[in-house]
Amino acid sequence: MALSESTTAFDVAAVRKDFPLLARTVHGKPIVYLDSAASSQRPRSVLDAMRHYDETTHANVHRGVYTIAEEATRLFESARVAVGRFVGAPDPAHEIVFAKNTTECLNLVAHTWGRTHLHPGDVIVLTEMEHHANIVPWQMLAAERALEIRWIPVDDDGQLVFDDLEALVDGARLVGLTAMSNVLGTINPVAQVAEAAHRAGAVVVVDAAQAVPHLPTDVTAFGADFVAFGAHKMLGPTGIGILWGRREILESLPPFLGGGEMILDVRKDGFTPNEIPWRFEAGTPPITEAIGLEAAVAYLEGLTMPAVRQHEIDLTTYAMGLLRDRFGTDITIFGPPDPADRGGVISFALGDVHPHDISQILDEYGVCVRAGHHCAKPLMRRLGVNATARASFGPYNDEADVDVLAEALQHAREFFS
Amino acid sequence: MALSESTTAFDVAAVRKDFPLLARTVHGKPIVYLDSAASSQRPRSVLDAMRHYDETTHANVHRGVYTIAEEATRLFESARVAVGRFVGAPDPAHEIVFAKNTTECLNLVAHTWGRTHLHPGDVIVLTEMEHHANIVPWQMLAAERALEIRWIPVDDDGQLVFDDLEALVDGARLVGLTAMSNVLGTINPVAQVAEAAHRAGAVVVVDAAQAVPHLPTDVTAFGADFVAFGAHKMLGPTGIGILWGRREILESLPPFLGGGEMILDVRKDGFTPNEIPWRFEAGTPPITEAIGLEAAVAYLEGLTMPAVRQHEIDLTTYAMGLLRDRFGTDITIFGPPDPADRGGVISFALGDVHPHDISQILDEYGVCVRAGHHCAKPLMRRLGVNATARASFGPYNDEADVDVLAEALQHAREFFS
Amino acid sequence: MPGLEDLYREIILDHYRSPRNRGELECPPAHRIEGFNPLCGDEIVVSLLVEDGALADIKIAGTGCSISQSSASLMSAAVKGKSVPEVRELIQTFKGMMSIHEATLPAGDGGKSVGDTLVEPMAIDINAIGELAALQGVVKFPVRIKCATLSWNTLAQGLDELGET
Amino acid sequence: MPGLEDLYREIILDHYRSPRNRGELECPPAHRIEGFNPLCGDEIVVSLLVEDGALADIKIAGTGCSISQSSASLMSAAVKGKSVPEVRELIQTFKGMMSIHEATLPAGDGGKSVGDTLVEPMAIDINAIGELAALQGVVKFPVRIKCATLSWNTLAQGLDELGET
Ligand SMILES: Cc1ncc(COP(=O)(O)O)c(C=O)c1O
Ligand SMILES: Cc1ncc(COP(=O)(O)O)c(C=O)c1O
Repeated sequence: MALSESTTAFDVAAVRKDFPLLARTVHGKPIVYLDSAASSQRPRSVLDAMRHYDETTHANVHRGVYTIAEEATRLFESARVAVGRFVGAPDPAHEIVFAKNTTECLNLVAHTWGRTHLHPGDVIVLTEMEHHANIVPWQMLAAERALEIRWIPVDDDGQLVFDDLEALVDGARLVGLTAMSNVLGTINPVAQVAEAAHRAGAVVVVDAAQAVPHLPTDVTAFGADFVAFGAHKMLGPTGIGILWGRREILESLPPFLGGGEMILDVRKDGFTPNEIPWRFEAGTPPITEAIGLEAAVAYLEGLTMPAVRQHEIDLTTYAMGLLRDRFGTDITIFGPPDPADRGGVISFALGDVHPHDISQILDEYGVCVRAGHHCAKPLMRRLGVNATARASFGPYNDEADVDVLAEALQHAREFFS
Repeated sequence: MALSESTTAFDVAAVRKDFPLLARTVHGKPIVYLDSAASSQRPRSVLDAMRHYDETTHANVHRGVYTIAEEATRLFESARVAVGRFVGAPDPAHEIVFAKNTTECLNLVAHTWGRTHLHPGDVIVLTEMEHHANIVPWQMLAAERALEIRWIPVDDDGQLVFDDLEALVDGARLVGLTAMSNVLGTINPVAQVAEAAHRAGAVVVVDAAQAVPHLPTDVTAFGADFVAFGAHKMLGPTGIGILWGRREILESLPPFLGGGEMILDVRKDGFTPNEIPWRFEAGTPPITEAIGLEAAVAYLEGLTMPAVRQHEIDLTTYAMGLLRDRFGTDITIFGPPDPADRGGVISFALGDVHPHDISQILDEYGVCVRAGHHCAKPLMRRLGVNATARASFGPYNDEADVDVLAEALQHAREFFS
Repeated sequence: MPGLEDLYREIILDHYRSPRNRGELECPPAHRIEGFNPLCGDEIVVSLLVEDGALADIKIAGTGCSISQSSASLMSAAVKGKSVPEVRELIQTFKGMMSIHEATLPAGDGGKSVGDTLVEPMAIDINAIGELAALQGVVKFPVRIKCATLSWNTLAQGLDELGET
Repeated sequence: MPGLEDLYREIILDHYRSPRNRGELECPPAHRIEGFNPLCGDEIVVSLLVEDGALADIKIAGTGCSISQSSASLMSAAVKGKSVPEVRELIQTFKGMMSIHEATLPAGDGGKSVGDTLVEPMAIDINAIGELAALQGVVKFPVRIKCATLSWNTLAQGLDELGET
């Protein structure tokens, strides 16, 4: 099937050239990378920014008077402001905390806000489609503090069921939800949930690990209190996660981990914590990674997020159509039927071929898809499966990638029939 | 003063060529980087390894069936084994945990071992020369659990005082000490302390952030239970720290942070933790950083650690001699008088010129030294100062660097007299 | 580079399509044990009935990929009726075949040796394992080793829990 | 690139070598407040005596670098005897001069704007601040801004604690 130029709001061919990994071959075939929901590839500009920093500027930040230490500090803090602005943080210099990944950001909220505010019998509300990163920290705290966890259910179209939302959040102290499901692609109405949660007096923690790379994201529009995401899914490096928190709340919280950087003073008999955001950043932060993150933000801003979003809607529409045409009732695509309701993630079942086996066969064609529970086991149980195969898109994917996927799936079905 | 070739056990000139940053100029002068104790520079081989990975192999680890995910996983786990072997871990595949920095490694011990084993009234023993990273996590736990912290004192030569060691560790549950002071350079007799601690029934946590980059290090010879260090001080990237833990102890511990990767199963009513070491690694780990770390280990192994150590003894001897010759009683060099008792770190006071001002003037000469409390405020109070100036060496420093330092210090003294 | 035919031998596909000893046994008298593969979400349920020091009966339930299912099926056929020490030995042999890295592979691969000379499977007596030899090729696909060993580890754990050595 | 002479003006070195209003006041009646610079470990102690809505006396103790010490000395000379509102205004003015990034600089620098056009200091009435103008050059050395503002922030906190607005 030919590429239809009109479906892309930007020049995919040009974008593809920016990503060195796409030149790779696997089993003699050009790579078809369809696992961006797990981790994205990085454009040359990100790799160059990190390399340039490492070759010309590296020094530890925040403590040095000398020139390169000051430059490193400036670049590091500049990344904080850049990524904060990118997601609409009102006060990025104070409200953006760097951690090692999205998961640590959510744990940070559980440790600092959670341990301060949650007491035996208190209620936390999560959704059935959360990633483990937004479940396990709360389960650990629930076990420690005898908390109750309630679940917002998911319907057969992969949408949250809001019929009893008022009752579910009633009396809750915290509501955690994903802005976009990493399995179903479902884009959740965060603002609506946040409003109900706030009316009930709960704080709202948003897992935006999938939303930020794929949708225009505005923490203010979310109306949330904490928003967590990570660089490695948004064309940036591994090793750095980002937490936005409402300034007044961050100001009120105790530190997370202890060590250098997060203190103003240490005496033998105790310590004085630093101001925000440094209070939450113990030890040497991911410096090179912050520089890479700023370059990733710049790259996405260059593409513009609405264009990225439109590209993914187009590609998802194309892919859902093609797969349904080709495999009919033999394929089950999980999640919302309308591509406009979902990000560029397609989880599916193909006949009774196990996702693991699908992925193994697809690899022969250079096609990279993920097979498994996608760190969302409660959702898997809700869907009645152990695992799904998942193809997910980045701005560098095009219709030709989808065509190869469909071809390879055909082969997988034949192999196991 | 000319370079004396005979003092170096390896070819410093060749080593210098491997470090791109050393080609940089500051204020028109070649950079003289003397802040490796804060963060080291990285050789080209480390930057190349990371770049190569990013351009050819990147995928999320541990869950993917497809080729590049498998390659990424293999490289990531290979780094674990490589760094474990480098420090003599008996079972590196299980005993090495990756975290974001040394600080997080120490917090991990406090959260998992500490919260499991420490109860009100229990005693922790630390040394007066600890970095905040090995103080504040324990103070936080002490505040939460009503623990007592005792301190092994430091004498005027910057050595730990062991006269009352038996009494100090008597009844203690945990002893934490640094293998090498980041301020004084003091190399502590870890094995001796560990033996006394074990006799008293305490576990031993070693902060090896400074030791691993500068001394041949063997966790078995330490006789410790946990040893923490970080990549960015050992010619590796930011964003990754390493914890070695004795296998039996790690096996017995609960998880640290919650999320993906650290679980075997998640149900709505709870989760089952993963095996070690993954149990302690929630979320996407620092993958590119692990690849850089393995390359840094390979580079250090190429130099050989005994040669690195000899080079630093030689350079420290040269520097202490030159500074004393030049500044006489006007300079105070903190720490052990014999360079063989210390790593390549020289903290000093020059007349009454404030370290901050020293560093500012030195910057005009391209000389990078740190000024401040070096995250060791209890030690600063013991020394009776707020701050020191600190020059610290990496394998790429030579006597010419020390000569420029002395020249620049001369100017600083004149400026403020 | 290993080809798909190394992994998906005909005998494997056969056990996958027609698994032996499917189901669960009544507990008690049988013992029931669950195993998880965190990589792919597979869950396996092994029911064991040990009588007079022998594995009188075994059944396999749960779902999984072709490798984990066929390995469980092959295992059930191989161990049923054997004495516990014989079963233990077979588990050892099988895990040896899958070894080198299995210990470090809850969800990945543990050493730099995959792909170089160290990767050669342990020397095992191929005659002693019969049809199980079909699973040998799995070791060339390190990520799938956990699939193949899941049922075996679960069986071993079940014997441990029963105190059968 | 800014030169050292921008930072170390003669008047700064003079206040550093001969600090004004050194010492501590007796508490009570005076109020004593400590400030830390986490960057360099400096500690400053400001003693204030507020009487009839004015800063009747002020003394400075603690140790620090030339910038923090001279700034504290210059401050003490500038605020001593002034009414609390006047002192508040001077604090504002001074922090304005050091501003742009000060708020984001507990131990570093907060924005990408340092070094480009946004770095221009706020427009301030240079006549209103007298000798304090000597500290203007500090803003070109972002890491040192915290040194210069340490005593001022400490003073402001002291007034806050006293409930003096
Ligand atoms: C002795 C010592 N321990 C711990 C640390 C903390 O290391 P990091 O900041 O990488 O966590 C350092 C370095 O700052 C150190 O020198
Ligand atoms: C929705 C969602 N939340 C959280 C995470 C966890 O991100 P990380 O592994 O980078 O911590 C992921 C990705 O795995 C995700 O998709």
